[in-house]
Amino acid sequence: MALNFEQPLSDLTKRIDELTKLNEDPKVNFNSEIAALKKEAQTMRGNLYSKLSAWDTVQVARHPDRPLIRNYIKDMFSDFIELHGDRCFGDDHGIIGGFATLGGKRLMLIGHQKGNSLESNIASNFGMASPEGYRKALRLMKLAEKYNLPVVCLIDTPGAYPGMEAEARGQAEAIAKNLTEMATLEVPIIVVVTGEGGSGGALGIGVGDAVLMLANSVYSVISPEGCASILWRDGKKAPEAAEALKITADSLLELGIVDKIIPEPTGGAHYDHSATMKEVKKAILKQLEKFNKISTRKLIEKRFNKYAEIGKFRKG
Amino acid sequence: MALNFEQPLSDLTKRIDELTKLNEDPKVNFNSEIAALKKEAQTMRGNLYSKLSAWDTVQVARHPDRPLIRNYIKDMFSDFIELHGDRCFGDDHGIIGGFATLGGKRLMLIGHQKGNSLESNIASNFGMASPEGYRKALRLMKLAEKYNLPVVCLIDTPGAYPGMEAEARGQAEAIAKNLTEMATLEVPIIVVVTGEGGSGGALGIGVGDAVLMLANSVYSVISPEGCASILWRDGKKAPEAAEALKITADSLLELGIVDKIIPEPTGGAHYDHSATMKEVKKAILKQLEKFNKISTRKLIEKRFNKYAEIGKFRKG
Amino acid sequence: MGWFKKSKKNAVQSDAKPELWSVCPACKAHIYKEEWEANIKVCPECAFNDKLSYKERLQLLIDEGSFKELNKEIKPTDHLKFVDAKGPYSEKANAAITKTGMNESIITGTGNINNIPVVIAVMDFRFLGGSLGSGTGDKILRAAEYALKHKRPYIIVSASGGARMHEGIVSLMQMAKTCAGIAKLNKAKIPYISILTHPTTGGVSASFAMVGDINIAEPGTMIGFAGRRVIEETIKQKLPDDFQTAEYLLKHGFIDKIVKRNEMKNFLSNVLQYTTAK
Amino acid sequence: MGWFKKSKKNAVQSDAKPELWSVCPACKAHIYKEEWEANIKVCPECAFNDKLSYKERLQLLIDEGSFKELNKEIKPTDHLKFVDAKGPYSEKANAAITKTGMNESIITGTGNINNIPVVIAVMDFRFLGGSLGSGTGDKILRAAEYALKHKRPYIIVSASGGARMHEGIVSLMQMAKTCAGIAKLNKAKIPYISILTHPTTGGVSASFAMVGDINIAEPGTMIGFAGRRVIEETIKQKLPDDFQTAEYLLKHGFIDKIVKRNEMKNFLSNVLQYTTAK
Ligand SMILES: [Zn+2]
Ligand SMILES: [Zn+2]
Repeated sequence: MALNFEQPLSDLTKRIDELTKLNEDPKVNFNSEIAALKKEAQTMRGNLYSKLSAWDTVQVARHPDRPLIRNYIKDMFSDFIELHGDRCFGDDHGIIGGFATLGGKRLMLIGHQKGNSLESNIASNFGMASPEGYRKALRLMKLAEKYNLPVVCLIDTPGAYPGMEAEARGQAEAIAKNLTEMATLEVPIIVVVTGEGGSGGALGIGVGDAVLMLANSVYSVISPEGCASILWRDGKKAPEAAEALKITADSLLELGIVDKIIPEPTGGAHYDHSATMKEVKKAILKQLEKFNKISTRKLIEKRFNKYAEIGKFRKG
Repeated sequence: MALNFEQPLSDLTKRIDELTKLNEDPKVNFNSEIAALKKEAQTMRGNLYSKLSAWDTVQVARHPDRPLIRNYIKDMFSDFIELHGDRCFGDDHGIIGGFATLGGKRLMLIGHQKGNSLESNIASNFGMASPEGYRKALRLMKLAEKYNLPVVCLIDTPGAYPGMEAEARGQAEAIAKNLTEMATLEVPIIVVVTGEGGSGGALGIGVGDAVLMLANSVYSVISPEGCASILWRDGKKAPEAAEALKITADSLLELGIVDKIIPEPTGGAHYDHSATMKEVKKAILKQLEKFNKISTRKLIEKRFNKYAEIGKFRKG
Repeated sequence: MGWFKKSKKNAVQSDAKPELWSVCPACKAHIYKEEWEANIKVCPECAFNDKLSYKERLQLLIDEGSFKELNKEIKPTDHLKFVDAKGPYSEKANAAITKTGMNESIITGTGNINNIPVVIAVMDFRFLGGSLGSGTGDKILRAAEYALKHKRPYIIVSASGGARMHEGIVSLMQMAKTCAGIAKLNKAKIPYISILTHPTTGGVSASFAMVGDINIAEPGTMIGFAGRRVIEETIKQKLPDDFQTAEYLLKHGFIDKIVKRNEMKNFLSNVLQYTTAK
Repeated sequence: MGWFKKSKKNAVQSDAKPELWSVCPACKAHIYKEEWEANIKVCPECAFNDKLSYKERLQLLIDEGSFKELNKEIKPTDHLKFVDAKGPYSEKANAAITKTGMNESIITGTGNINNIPVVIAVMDFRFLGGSLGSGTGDKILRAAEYALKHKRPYIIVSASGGARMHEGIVSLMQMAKTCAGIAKLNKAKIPYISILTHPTTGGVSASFAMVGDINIAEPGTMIGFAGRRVIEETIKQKLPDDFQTAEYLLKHGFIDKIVKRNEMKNFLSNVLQYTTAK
């Protein structure tokens, strides 16, 4: 699937494909033309991805081929034992979790589960978690605390599910409780925004000692569309809203919300899963090593101070 | 309402009432006859209640006029602030709880809520709690722990509600979690069986540092009717089962399950609420005083040892 | 209950002298302004509890003369240099300051409730819809730290549409920041009571407002995470009338008690007897 | 799933030589005894996991030769001098001992799971329906204390109809007693894994079996607090076919994972890698 801003690149790729097909005929030889076009495509990809607008980045962050938690589980972690249920009402599929191993390091993995097909999206409610998802996440974090395992949270959600049942069963309470409990959880929490960081639904598993973002992921208090329809009274102004909300990794690093940006391959994470995961893995392991050395008391104190600093009022 | 074994007493009382009515006629004077009959009734009441069978006691424990939690709240506690909800799914009416004051002493009161009319019984599900009731109870106990308030639990239930929804929402889990958490709750827990102590549904708020029983209350692993229909294959053998199960306060004291028996007035608690409550109040305050002096570490250790001793295997 | 769905049958028609009348936002009844104020903005027709200013709220809850404000100087900060269709956020914030006489959407301070010393924070919906800006979050956290230091019970009266979009992600993070403050109080066993007033929604409902040791609401208060319209669009069905009311949340287990406005102060001091019992 | 509701269409008719056949308790299929045993009593027709004896269970889970029993001498105690229509409990208990070769409804001990040392307790339904007697509870608690002392993960395999009526209130109190043991493990951060096998009901489901750090069940296991018949009588309606199956409980959030019998040992040792990670 080609995104809007990728159109020229997509056209070029199509020509390369056509030429490659023609080239199968032994009577012709387009080798040099193909090589030239490929080079051009590579340059174009570099150019396009070097100057993405905030709204472009939203499209990349939502790309259906972008690595999802199931891809990370399959290809980046060497082991995963899924654990189900909130021990109270149900087993949400919008957030999943379990024991996982990364580079030989054992941890508790928790993350939003988006789908990449209609079927898988319906099964996981498009990555929009219900209260049971947040409560399962908290249960697993408490289990990690008991077993002294670090927690890794992968964030990728349009937001918490805005459904009647979700409200009735305490969407607000579930998120609020997680924010409170995560503040003093006695093991390191490493958060990685891998795609969409959608508001409270993201933050509900997003309080951590380090918050990392993939270069083309976004993290926002409200969707650009939602913001545009409220503040611009026109949902079509989403690109303007996206710009104004400062939701890209660069801006968030500058604002002190994000601790590190994880680079993506030219062409975006969806263009090269394996290169992406290599970087994500490296980044997580580095953080685990860093926080592993810190005493529990110090860890929680640092975490508290980190959040106390965000938006701290300064005169003038 | 007269219980079966109270029939002779009931007949006598009727005669006294009739005679008293006739006595209104100034032309007659039955004063001495009435006084004699009243004395006889008093003696008879004493005799009847001095030799209750286990099955009789079950009837007394289930008497609709027996003081219920609402009566204790109204007449024994000087203040009650009900707190609602399990912060997860609902607000059960089979178990209620809140801040309460007894003899100037502040505490967290939790108890089963039976009704004494069809309407009030339906509203509180006949004192059969749902998982939300046990979860609310646990939440309030944790709140008591935060505020360093002792917990007082009044037990009066036929058992946990055996409904489809209750099973689906984890009746077993809710009770099990309470048993586990109550074992290490860092404030004193005083349990009083005031009426029916029905199996796991009673125990779910019944783990404590002291377990007291009103003299005519019962506490059992299964209802006599249920036991009879399984082990005697005949529900009508309930009186035999009641005897065999040793469910009266005397037997339970002997077995080391109960720490103290709270005396009831002659004629049972339903015959004189105020006298009953005086005794219950005295007994609870005594226990509160006792456990108030003990350090938290010691308190939990003693509580653990108390349960470890129950049914501890001894050779021979 | 359907606070906002009642018919207007009780509405007094009052074309003349509109300055004499208040209109209930819930049932649209027209009430004599004098009666409305005397009834502390509780509708005599439908019992709806309308919004109060922070001054009215403090007057209602705090012993006269005992309130001392903390961190009054904290104002909104325009972290994003945010400009929307209506102009810059900084101008909007300044206008709110001028309009309300407040520096932020919340007032924090110390005071007594029937002689019991507390730390209290009161949100005011007039200030940018009671939205959770960084100044708001910062004041909530600082007041929590004050309560911690002085071992005083902490009370927050919420009234908010949620996060403040104009401060973007910095606003979102105030949810985590305020909850971190509450977590500290929990660890230190300092009481924290949350009072939810109309309306308490979005990011405020999903953070400090919902994690009180005791959650109290006024009758009819709208409380919820997602907006009613968004939910109806998502699930393609109409919601029940009482959806997201305090009464609905009580039934679903998230509110400890619904307390009438004129009984709130005494209720609080009663509760505080237990939180500070020794 | 409706394990116990399947039609008998797959049932092999086998009038001849009944000693050669096993009958699946769930779908009533007749399976060659040899196949049945080779398949560790998992029905090839409906995948139902039938009850195992403690010996079979230990063989399935514990490294050969590594099991060492603890507290073997603990037997039922007749606290109530209980006599029912069929006679004294003490005789019934003695008969169970003779029949099963066990002293109680549970075996406890130490052993290795793929070389990881654990403390394990295995209930056996053959002994008075796996009921929770005082001996059972005492063994569970003592094994928990052993696990605590030696800092070993604790695993309980449940299979029980619930409390043992013949021991009355003393049996009920074993629920509190065993959970007190689990509470101690929690405080000391010692792993506790609960394996629920067919059936795990009543007082056992409402105590130690349901509060594992991780609750694992075998496919088709019946798990519930109240009996199906009692519930149907109470609510006057039919229950869904899959009611109180492991699959139903997974969906409702109470089971972490359903694990097939032949994968259980490796699953456990995988999980144990995480519980003992440093
Ligand atoms: Zn009104
Ligand atoms: Zn079968």
